[in-house]
Amino acid sequence: MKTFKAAPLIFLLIYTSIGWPTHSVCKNSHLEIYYISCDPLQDFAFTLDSCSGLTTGSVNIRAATVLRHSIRELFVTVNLFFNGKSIPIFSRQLCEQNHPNLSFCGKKKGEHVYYEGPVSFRSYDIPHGDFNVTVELFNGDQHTIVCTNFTILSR
Amino acid sequence: MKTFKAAPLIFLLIYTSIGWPTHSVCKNSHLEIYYISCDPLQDFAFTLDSCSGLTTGSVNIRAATVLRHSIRELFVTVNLFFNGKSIPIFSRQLCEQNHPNLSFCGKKKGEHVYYEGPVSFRSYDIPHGDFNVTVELFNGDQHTIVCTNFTILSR
Amino acid sequence: ISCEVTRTVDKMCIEFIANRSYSCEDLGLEQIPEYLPFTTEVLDFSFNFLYALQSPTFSKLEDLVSLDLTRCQINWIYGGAFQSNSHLETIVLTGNLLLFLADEAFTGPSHLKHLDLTQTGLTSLEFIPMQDLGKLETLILGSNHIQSIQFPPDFPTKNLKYLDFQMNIIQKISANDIAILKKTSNLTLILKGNNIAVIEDRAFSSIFFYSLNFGGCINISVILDGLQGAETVVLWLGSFEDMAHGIDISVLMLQGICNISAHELNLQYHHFSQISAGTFQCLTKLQKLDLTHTFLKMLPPDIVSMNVLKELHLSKNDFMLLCDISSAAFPNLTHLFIRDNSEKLNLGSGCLETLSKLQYLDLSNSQVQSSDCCNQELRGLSSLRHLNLSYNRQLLLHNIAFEECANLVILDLAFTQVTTSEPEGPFRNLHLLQSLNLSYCQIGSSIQYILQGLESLNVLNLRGNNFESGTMLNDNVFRQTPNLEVLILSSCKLPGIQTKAFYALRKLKHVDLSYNNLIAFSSDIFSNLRSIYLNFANNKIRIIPRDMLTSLSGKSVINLSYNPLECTCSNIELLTWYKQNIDKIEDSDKTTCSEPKSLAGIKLFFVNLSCGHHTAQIILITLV
Amino acid sequence: ISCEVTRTVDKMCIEFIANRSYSCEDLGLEQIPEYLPFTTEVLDFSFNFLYALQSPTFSKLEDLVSLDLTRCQINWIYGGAFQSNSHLETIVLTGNLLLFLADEAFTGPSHLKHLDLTQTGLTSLEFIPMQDLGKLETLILGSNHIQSIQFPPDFPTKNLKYLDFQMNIIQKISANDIAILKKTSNLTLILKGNNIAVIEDRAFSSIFFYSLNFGGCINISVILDGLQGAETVVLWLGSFEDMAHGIDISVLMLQGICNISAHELNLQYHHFSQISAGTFQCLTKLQKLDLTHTFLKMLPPDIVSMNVLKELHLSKNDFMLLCDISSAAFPNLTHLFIRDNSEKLNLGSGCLETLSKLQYLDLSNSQVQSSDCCNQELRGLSSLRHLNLSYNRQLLLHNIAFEECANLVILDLAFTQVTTSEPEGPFRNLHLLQSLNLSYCQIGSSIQYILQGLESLNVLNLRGNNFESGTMLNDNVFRQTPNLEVLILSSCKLPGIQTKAFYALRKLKHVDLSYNNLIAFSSDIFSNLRSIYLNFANNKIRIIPRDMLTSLSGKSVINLSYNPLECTCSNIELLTWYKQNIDKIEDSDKTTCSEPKSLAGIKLFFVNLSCGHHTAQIILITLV
Ligand SMILES: [Cu+2]
Repeated sequence: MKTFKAAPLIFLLIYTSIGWPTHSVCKNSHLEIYYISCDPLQDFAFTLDSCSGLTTGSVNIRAATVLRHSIRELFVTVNLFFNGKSIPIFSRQLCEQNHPNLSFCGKKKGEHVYYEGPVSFRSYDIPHGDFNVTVELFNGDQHTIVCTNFTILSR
Repeated sequence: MKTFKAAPLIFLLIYTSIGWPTHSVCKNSHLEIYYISCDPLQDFAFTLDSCSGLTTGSVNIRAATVLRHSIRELFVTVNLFFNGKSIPIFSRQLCEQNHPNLSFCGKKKGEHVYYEGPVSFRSYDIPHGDFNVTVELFNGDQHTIVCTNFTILSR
Repeated sequence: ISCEVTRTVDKMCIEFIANRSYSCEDLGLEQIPEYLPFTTEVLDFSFNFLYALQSPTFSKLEDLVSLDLTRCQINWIYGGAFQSNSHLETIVLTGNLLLFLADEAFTGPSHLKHLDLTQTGLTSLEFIPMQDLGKLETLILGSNHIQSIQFPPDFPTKNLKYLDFQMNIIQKISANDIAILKKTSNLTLILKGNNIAVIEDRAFSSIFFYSLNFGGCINISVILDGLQGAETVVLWLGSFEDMAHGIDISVLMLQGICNISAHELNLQYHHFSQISAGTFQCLTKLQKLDLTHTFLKMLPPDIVSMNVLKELHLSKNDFMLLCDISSAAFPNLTHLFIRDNSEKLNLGSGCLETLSKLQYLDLSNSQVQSSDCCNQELRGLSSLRHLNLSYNRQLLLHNIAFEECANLVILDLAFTQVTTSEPEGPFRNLHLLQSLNLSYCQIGSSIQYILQGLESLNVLNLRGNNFESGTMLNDNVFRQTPNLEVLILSSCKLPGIQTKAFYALRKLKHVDLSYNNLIAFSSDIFSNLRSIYLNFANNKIRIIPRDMLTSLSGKSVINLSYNPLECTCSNIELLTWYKQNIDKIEDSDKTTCSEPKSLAGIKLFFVNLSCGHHTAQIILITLV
Repeated sequence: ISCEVTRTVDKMCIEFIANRSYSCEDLGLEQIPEYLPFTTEVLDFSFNFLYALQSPTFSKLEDLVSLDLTRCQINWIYGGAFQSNSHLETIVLTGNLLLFLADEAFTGPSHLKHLDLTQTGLTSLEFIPMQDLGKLETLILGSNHIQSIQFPPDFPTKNLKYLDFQMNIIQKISANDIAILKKTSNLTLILKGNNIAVIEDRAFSSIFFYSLNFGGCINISVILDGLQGAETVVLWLGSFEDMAHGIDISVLMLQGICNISAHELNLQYHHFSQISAGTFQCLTKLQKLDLTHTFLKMLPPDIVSMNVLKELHLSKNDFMLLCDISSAAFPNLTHLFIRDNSEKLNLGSGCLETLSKLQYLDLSNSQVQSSDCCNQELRGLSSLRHLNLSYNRQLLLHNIAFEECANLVILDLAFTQVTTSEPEGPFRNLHLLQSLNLSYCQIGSSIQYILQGLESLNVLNLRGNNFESGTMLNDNVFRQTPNLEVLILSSCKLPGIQTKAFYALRKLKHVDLSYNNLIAFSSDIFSNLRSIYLNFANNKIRIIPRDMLTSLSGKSVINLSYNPLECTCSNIELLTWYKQNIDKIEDSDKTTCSEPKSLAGIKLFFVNLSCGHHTAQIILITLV
């Protein structure tokens, strides 16, 4: 039975060696955004109708994933990587154990979650420069639900 | 490019060597029915609620397949194999090119076709003995849509 | 003797047209094979495994025009999946459960014309990114779970000709939903198999369709209310044998058609339990009317004249007498179908007399029986070119059977018992007849004179008649039909063929003699062997001498399958010729040895005989 | 020096309990591995590839009790697929697009209790063969395309406790549809996310539910009409943040509840724009009421007394003053939630005075600010045991802060600025307090006296306070809380720890000192090291001498990750101990070398140092 115990270790190796492809999010003269999944288990599906919406505070997105773990509890954190430092910029609990605020709270392992439509947020000016933003969703057991690393090139 | 032309030949070999599993249709003290797909490309999904319905003229079935070819035209033939001879017992055109009698006529390659519900037919006494009945559905290009070989053990 | 088969199961795609067209169907592939040339234009990649389409997936096939991805387990289509395929016109995604289509999923092919999304699990139109679909001509969305046809504002209407929503779950249609279709013209819109319960009144008004299909929608009233003011060439409102027949079509319901412009109307498989002249009141502008299987026993004699009606389908109904269709109301009819009548159809006398323009008449499989066919019955049909009386009961032909139908080109009597009473040909006035089907007509010895006068005959099917006494087919029989090109004599119990039987047939190209009792393959009975097709399958041929084979030149093809061919040195001439002429053989897979027992069932092609002076040595080669 | 990693990528299932429980999740398998023992009872086979289930598929695993087949691309389940698995109680088929279930698909497991068919593409209940499901307790049919809940006559009702139809497309429910549910009792029926537009009046009458969930159904009137005469413990009618809020809840609508027996009612995320005493008229029998996010500014003062109400949720509303909730109407309340109030919540004075039975009060994240917290504000709450004031603005605590709440067991002030004005502990009367959360409270030097009197304190969270001057935590601080078991001091900018600081804490079990500036791992400051958890992650520790480690006996666990540990001979004592005590290490994957540069980032476990008399030799072992 020795072989059984090797599995988690191997798993880790695959994580570090197999990368997901880089996807383009949007591109205009001022802004280029790419993303890459940082979830070892799967790629993430995401698109944005245009870059320009990002500065006006409303964009249309499509996003989809297959849950690898249930989301009775769900948290989101957004971190900015700048000059090698990780700066937390946003963090919120999206689903509470016994208080499902969002209709998809409580979905289980294996379910497909899809959102298509507008997303609005506080509009802000994207500073010039190249930086990375990591968006991570995880559940109450700290399992990664979605992990996405955005590369933003702003001119 | 020589290798390309070998494909059909290989295909044939697979047909004759890979068999589909035998499925049980029903079983009671008088009757046992099994079937096996005779379509080289795929197995066939079929169940019958009970053997006894076969002698009363009405049974509930479930049947499903994925079409490998379109069925603008569709024909069914039923042959009885008895003492090594093939005796045609039923033959009908189910779909006509420009006259779709059945709602599924005209479905295309890749579509899933599913039927669930009652089927009635002229009731008949199943003679004693072991015999085989082959049901074959094919389209206007003579491509096999479904081919099923039933083994009937009647006591 | 052992027979070994080696398998090379490295599956390769099939080449249809070198460097241009390939099929990789069902090869278990997980990516596009490297060996496909960059110039590939047509690729059938159906029934493989792709899971996700990314920008590199098809990046090497820059010349692709048509791509079939049916049932490839594709769940994800990311942005730029087709970005290298700027010439792509057709993408088939049938049977893939799509979990995600990126906004830029279809970016790249700037002339994408045909997109097939059948059974892809769609629940709404918004799932499909429209931004790159502006040139679309065909959009197929059948067998999904779409509840509403609210089109997004950027829905492509410019070139759209074919929009298929069949087998979705659309229950309601509002005028707003489909207002955008006013920008299309000649659109074919298919809503078949949706259980439509509500359409806003006049929702379809002022839209110009080529075809509107509401097949299987039970409530015709609802649909006609919604269609008030619409224009379409074809209006398909029929139902199906496997669907509930729904409510009776009443006179009142069909009055809605007065305000719809349609040339062709299909109402098959609906109930017309009470039919009256009023039923047809709003149908007078129709050119084609299909009333197949509508429980009709008669058409009322007082129907207003339908002067423009050219084609009428009355098959699968319950007429007793042909006169009950009241043919006088359709004076300009060219095509009439009364097939599969549930009752024994009495042809009456002159029932179709007024149909002087009728060209096509189908009365097949309607239990027709006539003891003096068919001059009275078909009186007046002077324009008739195609007559189908097949699968009926019995026709007795006295003297000239189709006197007034001298322009007949095609006559089909298959599976109908044909009896002639005098030794003069019943068809002898049909000088224009090109095709005659007499299969399973039990004609027997009357073959001697039945072909009399058929000097234009091109195709003759005699399958399933009993010519057990082979002498029936003497050299006089086919002298009457010198232009015959296709002759079917299969399943005729022929024991042999007279040497001169086919000698007069200099144009003969296709002869089917399968399923007889022939013991000899005699090619010398045909006068022209340059490019002939000879089917001798399922006979009793054991040995074929060399001279019967060598005369088969050019593009000739023979079928010798299911004959008890000997693979012994007595038959070495066939075996040698066979290997050298495999391109002339049809069904070589079923062309096998019967003797010696050790080789029984082995394909002729794989047998190598060494026939020495005294000994015969048998060698089997193995398949590569 | 080279570092070589060999990969063995033959993926194997993970064993959880020897011979009984295994996970083969996401290993790309196409069949059940042969090496799984016959005795396997629990198998997670999710995210593999099976395509079709046949009778041989699971035939060897005769002891299976629970089988997870989530997303295995299963399309076909043939008869007898589980015929060998007679003990099987749970089958999860989530995310497989089922094209066919044979009548005998579930034959075999005679005690099948839980069947999960979430997202399997179902369009009707008839697709599921019921013949072997008689013992079913849980049936999950969520996220399919079911339009109608017409149950077949053999639908299993005997043991059924949980029936989930969430996220289907059910629009209509008739009394006939669900009549069969009268045979169940205490059923949980989930219809969340169906856009229900029509329910037959009293369709649910005389059915006894445990829970009825119509979450996200917009038209509450329709639902309440259908529920007339029904009995249920829980009635969940709430909506969601990501859904349309739908129509206003009117007084009239809620009158329907008078004829429904329910103990708990959820109406979250609906609109109550006009609220009056009448609104609550039919709610007087409720024990629990959830009005989270219902746009409430106040509850009317003239509400009839809700004497049995024990739990009230008013979070995410728009109250200005705590008195506006009219607490006098709920005299027996034990739990009250007013979290995430959108306005700055003024606690007023004695607003909750009448709630003498209140045990649990949550006022977190409501922008509360108080300059003399909290005796007036919480007057009368003598039963209070759990108080949450976290994520508020600022509380000034003068003298004894919770005078009347002497029974408090849990107090949470995290992320709220806490200021004390005198050198006497504001909590010194809370002798029963077991858990105190002061994380990110900016308490600084007041730590000296703030713990005064907390002799029962068990858990203390001080994370994120600034104790930059390490001397603040002298030996007197924790002498006040001798029963402390869990102490969180992470992110406190601690430069070091006084030798005697924790000496009084003889029961300490869990200490988190991560994210500080500690340079030494000093285990000797703890009086009991038999089974302690010490988290020193993210500090500045380079070298750990042997004597700090050897004292860690028994079940102790330490976390040294993200420290700049040296992998040189100066640290050979740590490196040697580490390898021998890997079971005592948490986060060994992130416990890596910083020095020498050549080994930077390599995990400590894989480093083998040979430290001779004069030379140091470094050997890296390779991973098996
Ligand atoms: Cu679906």
